[in-house]
Amino acid sequence: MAEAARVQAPSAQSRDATIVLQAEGLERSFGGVRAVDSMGFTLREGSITGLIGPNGAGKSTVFNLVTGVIKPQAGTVRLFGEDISRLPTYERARRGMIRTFQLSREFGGLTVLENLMLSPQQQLGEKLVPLFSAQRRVHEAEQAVYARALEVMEISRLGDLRDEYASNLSGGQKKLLELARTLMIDCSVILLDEPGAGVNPALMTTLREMILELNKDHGKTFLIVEHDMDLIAALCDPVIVMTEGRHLLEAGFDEIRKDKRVIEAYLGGAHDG
Amino acid sequence: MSAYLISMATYVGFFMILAIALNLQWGMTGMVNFGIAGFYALGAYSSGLLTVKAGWPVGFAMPAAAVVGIAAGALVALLSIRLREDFLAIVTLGFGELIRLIALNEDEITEGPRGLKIDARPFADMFDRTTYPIVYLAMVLAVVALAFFIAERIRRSPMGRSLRAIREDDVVAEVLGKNVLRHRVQVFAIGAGFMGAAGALYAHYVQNISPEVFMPMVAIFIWMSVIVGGAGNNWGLLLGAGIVMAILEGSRFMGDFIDFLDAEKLSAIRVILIGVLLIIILRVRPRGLMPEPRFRYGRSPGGGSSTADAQS
Amino acid sequence: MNMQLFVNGIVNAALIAPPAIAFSLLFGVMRFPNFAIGGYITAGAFAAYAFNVQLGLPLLASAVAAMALTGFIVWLSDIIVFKPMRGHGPVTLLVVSIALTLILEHIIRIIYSAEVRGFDIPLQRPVKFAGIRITYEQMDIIALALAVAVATHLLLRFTNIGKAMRATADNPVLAEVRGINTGLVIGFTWLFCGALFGLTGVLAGLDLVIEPLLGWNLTIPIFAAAILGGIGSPYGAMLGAVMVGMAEELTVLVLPSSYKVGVGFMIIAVLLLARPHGLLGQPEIRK
Amino acid sequence: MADALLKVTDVCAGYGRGDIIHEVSLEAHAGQIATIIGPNGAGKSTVIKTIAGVLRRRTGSIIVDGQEIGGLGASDVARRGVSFVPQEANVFRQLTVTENLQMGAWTDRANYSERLARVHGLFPVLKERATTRAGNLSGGQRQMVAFGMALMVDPQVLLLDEPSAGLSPVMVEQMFDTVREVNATGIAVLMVEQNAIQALRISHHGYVMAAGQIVLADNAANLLDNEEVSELYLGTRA
Amino acid sequence: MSRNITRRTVLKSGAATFAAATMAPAILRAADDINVGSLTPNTGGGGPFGPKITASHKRVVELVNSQGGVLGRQINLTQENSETNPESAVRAADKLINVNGVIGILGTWSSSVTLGIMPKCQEAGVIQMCTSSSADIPVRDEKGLVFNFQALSPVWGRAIASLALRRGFNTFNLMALNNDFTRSMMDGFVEIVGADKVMIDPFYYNGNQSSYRSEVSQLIESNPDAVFIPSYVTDFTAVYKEIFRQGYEGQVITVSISTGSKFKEAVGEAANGIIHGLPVPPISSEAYRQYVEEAELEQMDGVQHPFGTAGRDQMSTLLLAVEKAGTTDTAQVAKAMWDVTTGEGKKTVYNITDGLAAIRAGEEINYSGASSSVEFDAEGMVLGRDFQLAEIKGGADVVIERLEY
Repeated sequence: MAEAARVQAPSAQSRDATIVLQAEGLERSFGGVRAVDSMGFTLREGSITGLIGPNGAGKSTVFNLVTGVIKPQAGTVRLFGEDISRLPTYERARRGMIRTFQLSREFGGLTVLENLMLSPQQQLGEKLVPLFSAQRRVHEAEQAVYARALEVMEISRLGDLRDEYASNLSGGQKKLLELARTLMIDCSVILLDEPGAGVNPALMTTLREMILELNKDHGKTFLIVEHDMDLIAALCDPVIVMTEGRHLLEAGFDEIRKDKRVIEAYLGGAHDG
Repeated sequence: MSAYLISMATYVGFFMILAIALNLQWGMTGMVNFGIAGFYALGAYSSGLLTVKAGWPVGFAMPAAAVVGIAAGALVALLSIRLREDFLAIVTLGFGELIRLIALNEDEITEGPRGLKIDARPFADMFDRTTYPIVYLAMVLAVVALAFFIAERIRRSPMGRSLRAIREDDVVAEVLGKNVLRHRVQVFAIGAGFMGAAGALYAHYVQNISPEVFMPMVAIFIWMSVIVGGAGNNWGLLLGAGIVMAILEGSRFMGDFIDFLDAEKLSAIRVILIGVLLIIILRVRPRGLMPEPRFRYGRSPGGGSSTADAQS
Repeated sequence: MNMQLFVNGIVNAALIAPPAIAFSLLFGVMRFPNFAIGGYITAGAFAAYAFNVQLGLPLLASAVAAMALTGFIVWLSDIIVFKPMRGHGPVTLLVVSIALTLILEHIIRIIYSAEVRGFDIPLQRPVKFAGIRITYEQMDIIALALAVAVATHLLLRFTNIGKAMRATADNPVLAEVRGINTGLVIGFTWLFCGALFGLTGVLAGLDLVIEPLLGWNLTIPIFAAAILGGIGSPYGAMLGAVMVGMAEELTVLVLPSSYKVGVGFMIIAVLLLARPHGLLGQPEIRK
Repeated sequence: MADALLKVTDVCAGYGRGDIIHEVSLEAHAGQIATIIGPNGAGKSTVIKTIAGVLRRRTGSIIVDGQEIGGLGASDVARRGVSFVPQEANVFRQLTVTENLQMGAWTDRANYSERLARVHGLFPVLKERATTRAGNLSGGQRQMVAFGMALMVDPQVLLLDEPSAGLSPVMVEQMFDTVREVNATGIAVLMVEQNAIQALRISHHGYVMAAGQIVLADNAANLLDNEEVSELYLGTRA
Repeated sequence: MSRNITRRTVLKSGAATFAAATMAPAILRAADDINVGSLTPNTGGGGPFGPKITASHKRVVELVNSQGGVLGRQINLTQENSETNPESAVRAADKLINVNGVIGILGTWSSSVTLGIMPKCQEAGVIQMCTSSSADIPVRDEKGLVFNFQALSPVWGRAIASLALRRGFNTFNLMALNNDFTRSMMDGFVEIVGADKVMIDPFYYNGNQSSYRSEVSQLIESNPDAVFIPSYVTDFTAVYKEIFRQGYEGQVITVSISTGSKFKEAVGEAANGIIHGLPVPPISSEAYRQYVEEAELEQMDGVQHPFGTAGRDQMSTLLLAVEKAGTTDTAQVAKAMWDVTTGEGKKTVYNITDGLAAIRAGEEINYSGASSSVEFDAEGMVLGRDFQLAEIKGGADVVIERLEY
């Protein structure tokens, strides 16, 4: 199965594809501890890149730095060649970069449907003036969002839960909702922080299919942090390995699983053959 | 008697405007504002001073008070937007106290503790003494309706949805591309504008304002209104404002029945009663008498309406 | 003058540090800012007044009795008011605590009216050295505040109940899972903090005037000290108390004293804008 | 087979109005590992939280070593020799590593230093970082603290809620090794796992849950071989 | 819950509560009574004084009612708490005017409350009687309906200053509670002693502070002969304790309302040596003696009851004026106020019983009160209140000088 999936994934041959996201020299310490230390990487258009490494290697911090949730102490982030290091988080999102969180962060007080309808960016009805001056157009835009939300619910199998408060969903359903939310958004780069954590194997298949579909059919680029090596093996090429806040190596999964340093620090015995 | 009911209804109107504003800021967006009295005072003094000292016609001064409120609200929001809710509580409380201190100490402008006497009243010369209170009430209710309309339109719109998302988790909202800062500043400013307008209406109604009017206690009453009515529900807080005022004023009449209490004990008992009732209501109906409704979209078959239908 | 203001600031700080520590501890366990501290402190002052003036006990004994009684009142307020409302949002509980402080204040009004009162001990003249004036009473207050700080530190760091308090504040569900009876720990926390509020009532009664608004007047400085120190951190609260105490005194050097209250607020605002989580508070990063 | 150390019979529990788990019955035996697997939302965590007393059971009985503990609160359950490691927020972040371990020994402070030595033996890193605040540790080290805390008493029953969640592969292996080691001392282990295959490999018994009920109970090896189970709950990897 | 029901609920509950609360007492009230309102500070800054004013109002009304009322009608007294706060006082006044239909609102104490309710009272033609000292009061009374039983505060300041000068003090510092009453008092004080004798600019502090240390340090830094601190009792007690603790050995001068028996109890022996002044009831007067008896107070040397006595005088003069005017029309009652209080060659009465009897006997009367002889100027401000400076010695007030008018 893992073999089969990897054939479907965009292969490492597309090395010359456009660079979508590029980070250089990212640095960030917390209370004297270097969480991220001159970390850099590039994402190529249409790739699904894995980011793995031991707990505490700084993977989530990299996400936070790239999306602007935390400000880096040094380093630059470029999205489609544009330096976005100084932009606020929402501006980065509007330029097409969306992320999920390791522990699901749904809007608990909103229903599933609302969580989805909320997601499209720059909705006309979110602006104060059109709300009172162009109500008709706001209404039409809202209709379109509604229709799209229904589609997405269909795809993500959340239809039965449409009017349920998101806080009442189970852990796996929340993960699904987070991913479904990104489907609502017209974005080009999706950063997933442990999409598989807490998701049972069956649901994992759905998740994997959704990611592949988004990647192949919609051309979205992914960066995925994950501990589930099956998921990484099935989806990701290349894979970046981080330890102690640094970029250790980047290669295809096959190469990585044979790398001594990686086995020692991260993979352990289960995957060495 | 009816004159009293009319004037109480007018006071309830002031409370309602303030409560709608607080609901917008806190109930819908999650921004704690304990400085209500400050924005209220700012509106009252702006309109009062513009008519008394600058000679503006009241028809210009009152809208100007709303504008001053909006500006101050935007400023406070911009400065303190990253604060946690309990910290925002103390910063806004401090803002309210600062406004009161300025009104108290800059007596060259504000007349300080002796209070500002305001003669100007809108449309006063068009009506006689007995009908004018009704006219004023109508004016206040018109502003309540306007505030309600604006707040309700926002609440049911995609903007309202974003605001509630920000209330739930501002970081995720931002990651999803919502301009959290803009939303918050806008909403806080609109709310503060309502508060300013309420202040102006109050000032020209009582015609005498002094810093002591704008003690933090005002904020507490409005908080009670919103919490008792149901945070996030604009209908609920209208009810809440009515109830709080009814308790405040209704308890005055206890003295007419209970003879053996002296005035001091009676007023203490009134306050105790208000406190106990508040605690009981919150115990029995923790989300208020009318909780925020669940939003359901376009359920009616064929109706195709995608506007939120906020019925529960 | 400036040295005197410095001493004034220290005395202020000594007065608000113990309740700020208690407020912080309580916040740590209960997770909401309890505005009822005003009512608690006033109750403490009047309790001590009753023991000292009405029953004729010596001040020291009255203080101890007042601490015990206030601890009990504060604990009772939890049982009656807050315990049934666990799990409600912090703002709701904050409003409830305001209601509670109004209730306490007015019960005291019914019993004692709004007259000013004082303890049955003579006022002291200061000792002077190096141009500084300070009374023995004020030195006692400072020493007591330090003792409270050290005792709280020792309690939290080295005793089982103190560690259990920290554990419960940190993660109540896990504390329960590890076999800690969090109900008891929370009860003890209320009692302990209540005793500190009682002590504050006594000290404030000595320093200011015993009247129904006594505690309310102290509420904002205490709140400010706790917030400055990073709410929920008792050590920060001590530091916060010193800063607030100093800020209030030094204000007169730059502004009319009628702006004193407001300037305290402004300093808080500026500090919070620079460090949104307080001086010693840690920002929380969620994954 | 000897009587089960932990015997859960027909337990219903849930939050708010509705039940999340319905009439769940299961057993854990001394010196054996039992694992609950199943899809998300099936109620696995709810079962384990109900046994631990974090959530009160509504009906049914929970018997540990012959004594009914259903209806007791978490701290009383802990005193009956049941040690629970929650999935998230399972350390006291503000306390040092050693203080965390002291909290682990809250219900039984006898032999404290021996047990501390034992936990240090299992997780040497906890000795190195004795005075570090648990909140400043990495995820894997925090998991060790959580585990270590649970072992600071001599529990009869160890309840683990997804012990491998969020751990890197090498850490997952270590974690399961430790579970096996602890179990070998005669403790009954009941755990909930997403990482079903690895978990079942070290388990004696397995339970499959779906929609709040136990739908299948068998010994672990049989479950691993069961085609239906692998398709539904283990992924289509085989 | 549907929206319609919701809306109805709002209207229903609001209207019903108000109606229920407000109608009942209106029904209970006999139509023929004369309604009088008492709006006193029972809580807030005036809390220590309000209850005494209220009690005086009540005593006079009960006395009159037991003797058959005024104009043959019973007096119906309604009491409200101003909370020393204009925001709630305005609503209380609203209720007194519109529900209770009072002809006068008596007993307001702080200037902000008196001024705050004035627009409402003026509009409704309701008489106001107060013990407030703001110089704005006569200015804003356009209809001649306001009577002030307290000397305006500049007068206080000037009187205390001249008495202090006679004691030979040369340098002064001034600090005052931040309100209108004390502000104009400081102005009056400075006017008399001369700005050159004031060492630092007079300044204000706010009440309800958690400490007054820095203010006191500032006040005594230059070690003046005397400090003058117009204040209320609550803040003054805290301020004085601090002055004492900071070792100031010059003279402390304040207003007597801050140094009542409770103050002396609260600070103990340290109170000795304070000099305080205020417009005093003519303590040698018959009316004052009667008041002390009525109120069951102990006769004291000092001046302990400035507001209780004023309350007695307010209610007495109002009812006398009603009797005199023969109507409850407020404009006429207001005019009659001067008739019964001011003017020479009339029969002096010291209480309402005698006054009513004299009026009914057709005599012209001049009510001489417990708070002052109660003479009004053309603006309704009390004239010629006795003024006295006392020193606290051995825990009691010893009169050191008196200004009599």
